[in-house]
Amino acid sequence: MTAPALETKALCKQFGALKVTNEVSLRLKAGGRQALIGPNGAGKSTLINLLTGVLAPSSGSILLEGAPINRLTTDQRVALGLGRTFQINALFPHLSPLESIMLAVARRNGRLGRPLQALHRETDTTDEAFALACSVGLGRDCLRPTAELAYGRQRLLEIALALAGRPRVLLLDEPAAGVPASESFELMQAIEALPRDVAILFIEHDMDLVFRFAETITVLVAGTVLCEGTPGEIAGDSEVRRVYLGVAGG
Amino acid sequence: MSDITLDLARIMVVNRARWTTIEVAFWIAAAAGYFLFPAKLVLLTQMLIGGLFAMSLDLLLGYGGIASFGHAAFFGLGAYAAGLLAAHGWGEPLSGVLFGGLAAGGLGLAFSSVIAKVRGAAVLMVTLCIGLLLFEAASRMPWLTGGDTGLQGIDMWPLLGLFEFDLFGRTAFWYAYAVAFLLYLAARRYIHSPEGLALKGIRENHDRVPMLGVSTARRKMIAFTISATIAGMAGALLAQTTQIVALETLSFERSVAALIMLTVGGLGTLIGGFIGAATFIWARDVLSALNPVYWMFWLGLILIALMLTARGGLVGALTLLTNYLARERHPR
Amino acid sequence: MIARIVIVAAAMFAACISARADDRPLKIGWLMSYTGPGAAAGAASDAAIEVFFKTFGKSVAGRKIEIIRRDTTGPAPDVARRLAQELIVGEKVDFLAGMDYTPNTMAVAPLSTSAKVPLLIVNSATSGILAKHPFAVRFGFTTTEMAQQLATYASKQQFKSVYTFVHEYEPGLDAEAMFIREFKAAGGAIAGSVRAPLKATDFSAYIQRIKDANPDAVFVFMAAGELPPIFLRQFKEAGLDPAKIIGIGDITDESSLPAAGDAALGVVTAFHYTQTHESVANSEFARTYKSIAPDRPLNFMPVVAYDVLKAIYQVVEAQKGELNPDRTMELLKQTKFESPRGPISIDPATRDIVQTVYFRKVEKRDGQIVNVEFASTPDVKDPGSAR
Amino acid sequence: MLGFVNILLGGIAYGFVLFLMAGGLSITLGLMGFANMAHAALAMVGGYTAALLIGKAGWPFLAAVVMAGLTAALTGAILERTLFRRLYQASELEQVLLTIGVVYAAIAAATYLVGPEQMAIAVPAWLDGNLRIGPVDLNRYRLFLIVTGLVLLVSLVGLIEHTTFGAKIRAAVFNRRMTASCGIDVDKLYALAFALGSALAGIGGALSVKLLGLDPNFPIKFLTELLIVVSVGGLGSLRGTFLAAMLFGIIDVVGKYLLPEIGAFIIYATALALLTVRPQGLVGRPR
Repeated sequence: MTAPALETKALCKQFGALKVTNEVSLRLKAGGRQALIGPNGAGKSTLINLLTGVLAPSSGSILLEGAPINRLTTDQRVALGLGRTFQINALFPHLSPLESIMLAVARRNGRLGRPLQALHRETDTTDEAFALACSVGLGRDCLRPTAELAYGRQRLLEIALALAGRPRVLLLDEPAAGVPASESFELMQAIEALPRDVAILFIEHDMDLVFRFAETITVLVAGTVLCEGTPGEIAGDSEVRRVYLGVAGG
Repeated sequence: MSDITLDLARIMVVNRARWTTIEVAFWIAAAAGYFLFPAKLVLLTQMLIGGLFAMSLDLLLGYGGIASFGHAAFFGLGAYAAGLLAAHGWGEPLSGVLFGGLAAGGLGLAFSSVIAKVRGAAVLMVTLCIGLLLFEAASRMPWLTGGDTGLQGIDMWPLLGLFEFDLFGRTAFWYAYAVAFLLYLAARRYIHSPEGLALKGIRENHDRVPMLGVSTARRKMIAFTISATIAGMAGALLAQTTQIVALETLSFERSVAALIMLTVGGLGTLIGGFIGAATFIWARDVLSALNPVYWMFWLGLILIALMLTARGGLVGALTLLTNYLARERHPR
Repeated sequence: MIARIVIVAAAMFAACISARADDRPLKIGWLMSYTGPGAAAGAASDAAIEVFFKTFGKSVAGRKIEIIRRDTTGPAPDVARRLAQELIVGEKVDFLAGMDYTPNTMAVAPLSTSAKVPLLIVNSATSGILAKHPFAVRFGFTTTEMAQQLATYASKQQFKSVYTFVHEYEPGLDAEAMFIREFKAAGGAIAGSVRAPLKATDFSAYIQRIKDANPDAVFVFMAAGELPPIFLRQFKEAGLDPAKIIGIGDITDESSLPAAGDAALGVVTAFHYTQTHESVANSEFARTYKSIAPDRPLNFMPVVAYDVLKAIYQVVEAQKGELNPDRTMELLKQTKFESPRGPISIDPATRDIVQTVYFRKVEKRDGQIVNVEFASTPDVKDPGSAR
Repeated sequence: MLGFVNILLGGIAYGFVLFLMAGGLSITLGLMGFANMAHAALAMVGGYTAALLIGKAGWPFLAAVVMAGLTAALTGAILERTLFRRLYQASELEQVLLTIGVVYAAIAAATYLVGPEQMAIAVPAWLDGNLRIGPVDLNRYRLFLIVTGLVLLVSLVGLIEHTTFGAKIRAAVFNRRMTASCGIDVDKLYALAFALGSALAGIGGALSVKLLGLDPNFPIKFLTELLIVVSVGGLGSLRGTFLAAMLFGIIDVVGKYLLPEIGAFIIYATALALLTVRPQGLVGRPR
């Protein structure tokens, strides 16, 4: 039985007395499609920050394909195959999408660390970055400064940047948040087209997206895992309905 | 589906590294200066050296967004290293410049780990302290650095065994021109390399870079070492061409002058450092000749006016001009 | 296109050289600090230039005198060297003069030697400069000659132990070494020594060390300017008597004496010029100087600057305007005249000044704090370095 | 042992001089976030005003010091309204270079107006000489500085942290748009805060002349010391600035007494160590 793509064991995070993440144990199987839902303030973003190393856990461990990564820095974790997108676009305003993707590609190809190596001489970096841009539908404006792109298209760049690292696990932080209906079609297509061998854990409030893509759903409330199951089980579970949707009884 | 083809993408990447008219114009004008102003060779040489020093700071500030209030620490260390080498019998210029660069690069490497940990206004203060530490150390060791009297007894062997460093500064000019131009090419390669792209990433969005699997600490370490090495070489050039090293090479005033030159020239344009240096040093020379006592008043006013108006610096303004002219000649 | 520029430049260059007929103006390159810490020196030398023009007129031997002033911005050897190089190559000056800081003089002297342009030094006080540079002449003073005189004075006053306090730079280290050597040779003891960096503005720590040692007297050398008054005030506030101080004249210089006020009363100093010096030359100079710069203090700086210009005038007149560097140096070596400070001459062997050193005590005279001369040693030569 | 007490007192007094000058900067640079390199130039304005009023116009010492504060406040307000206001949203670097332009102009202007010579302030009898308390004779002027410094610290902390005016400034600095939307005229508030910072600079400048001397180069000479005190103390925190000023004052004087050869080296090494360990400063909150 291959090790799960991503696993956490009794992961905790305390800010003083406040337990923001409470004994969370997650198992994301290789190539899995898992959604993480929960009301605002349930500790979803803190969990992602713990996984990516932005925050250090108070206790518990995190394993990427069976290997513990608690001690690794964020960039080391990403290099091992943990990618993520940001809820609020965190991109490079004056660089073009092509250049942003080329940076991620160059890192993966080990092209950094050689200051006198001219970028434009390595056409393979440009080619791969351009192909990736086209794959998420950004071919059309991959040369304009990122700041000039529409919000929805910047979300696509977030995904392309995460994919450029050829991640084993991809954490999507509310990919559809703030995307107007007119632009969400392209986004859905890009998410659908994500490679099957990549395990995806996505945080989302948009229930259509959740029930369309997720194979298993984990419900997080007040930093603790309330329950976990297939979309069908979760939809029918009265406890989830009460806590999450605020509707009384079955 | 998309009107941007792969070939166009490749061309765009190549174009970004192409020489602009301003860069070409500057280096030709600098060479022409030798013939046009034979009496001002020492001034022209010090413009090139000042430009090289400002450019070394541009790598950190213009491209990496890392401000420094003590960059003269590297400049001065390079000057003293090359000066001491020559004062103790080894007057060969090229090895002296390399030695100056190595010494300053070593300091840059050592302090990059300290500076990489600090962000925002604190970087200004940490680099300020580093600069003041070196200044104080040099002034308290007169037996080594000559203290306030300066390091004397630097006699340079002829360049490549052929060209004597004469009174008129002819050899010194071409020597500084060649070293500055070579280091300019190296800096250009650096900012157009993947390493340079990562540095720009740090300037654009410091926290996002680790999420691409890129270690910001290592990028800053490389940037600091390269920038310090070039600053050290600029200092070594000054030591060799003036045959004396003063404490002023480590001073807060010289660090501030580099910031002024860079901002006047234009941040993040590489050639901006050189153009800013030439303008600032020329203006200071003309003003202080016109009015030896109160020239700082006019320099201050010019600086204030510049900060209130031309934010992009001279290169920003010149680029607008050349683009405008280009559009005039063959409007698309 | 480049070829055309080169031809034009060469033609211009040739034109300059051919115009060497004697109707050319006499150009003197004047390198002083007009900004930065030494700005007072620049201002004082400007007033001296005016006094010179008023006394000697604007031309000599038919050649109009042109004094080209450049600001060396304080101790900045690379700036001084660049300005000197421009003055020699560009302006084609016949003389270089000024030099208020030792590092600047050391940067400019090699240029004067290789271009054979006589360099007249006003105030950099380190003794080792003249040996290696045959075209340099010093009209100022050296800290070593003053320190030697003070050591003799200290032993005559039967001081058993003296503490030395100097500014840590070349002239200061020279003064300290010379005083210690001479005073010990005369049987005295050194109670201790401490040096302060040029930048220090708080001296309470150094003064406490002096107080702990409780010496009979304190030998002090500090660069003229804003710091001596602060040191003297802090010295008095620490409960020590200023009359214990024997120092080189910089510390009670007329430009900073008012700022020191009562804290300077009783201080004994050795120097080459005092404003209250009684002589016809001095009172005439003082009258002209006061008419030009009424609120500017009269100290050694303008007097030495005036002597330098007078020496140049005499040397150019002697050669009827047709200057030859070697002939000029021969004439400069024979300079001998009555200066406002007293009789001065140049020692032909070392090209250094020979002058009277005056001992002065700070007293209050009709409401004014002034140095009053009470003794002097004529024809003092620089004893060279003791380091 | 007696010597050491004197040294300690000297250190504390020097610390207070640094605090008197840096207090205003901790408001403009620290609180308002405006990188004002010309702060010491405002202190110089205060210094010269007091020196001229006492020297030429025969004013009493304390009145001249108050007037020094007002003149500096006026100069600061004029500079703020004409120049600095335009760069509140600009980068730190642009603020630094603009204010350094002001420093250059101030030095030349002072040389032109008052001449390059050293200026002194005649201190009244009750502030001159020493006061004998038991075995120790304490310098009256230093004691006066310590008392004034304490009064200033208490009133400043009170003003910033316990009055609505102080609250409004802190709010404006923290979130300018939000404060403006609450109906507070942020523009006028900044002008007032800047004038307050400048007044402090003027008073600090006037009081420091006796210890630090005064000449046109004053703004550049003390710029680096003030920057270090404010940044090591913690940007925006008056207590931090006070702590840092005391620390540096004592280290500087005691250091020179015990190890004169090393001198100021100790200060900069301590500052570097502190800044790397606590970039937000001794008292500042991590940003």
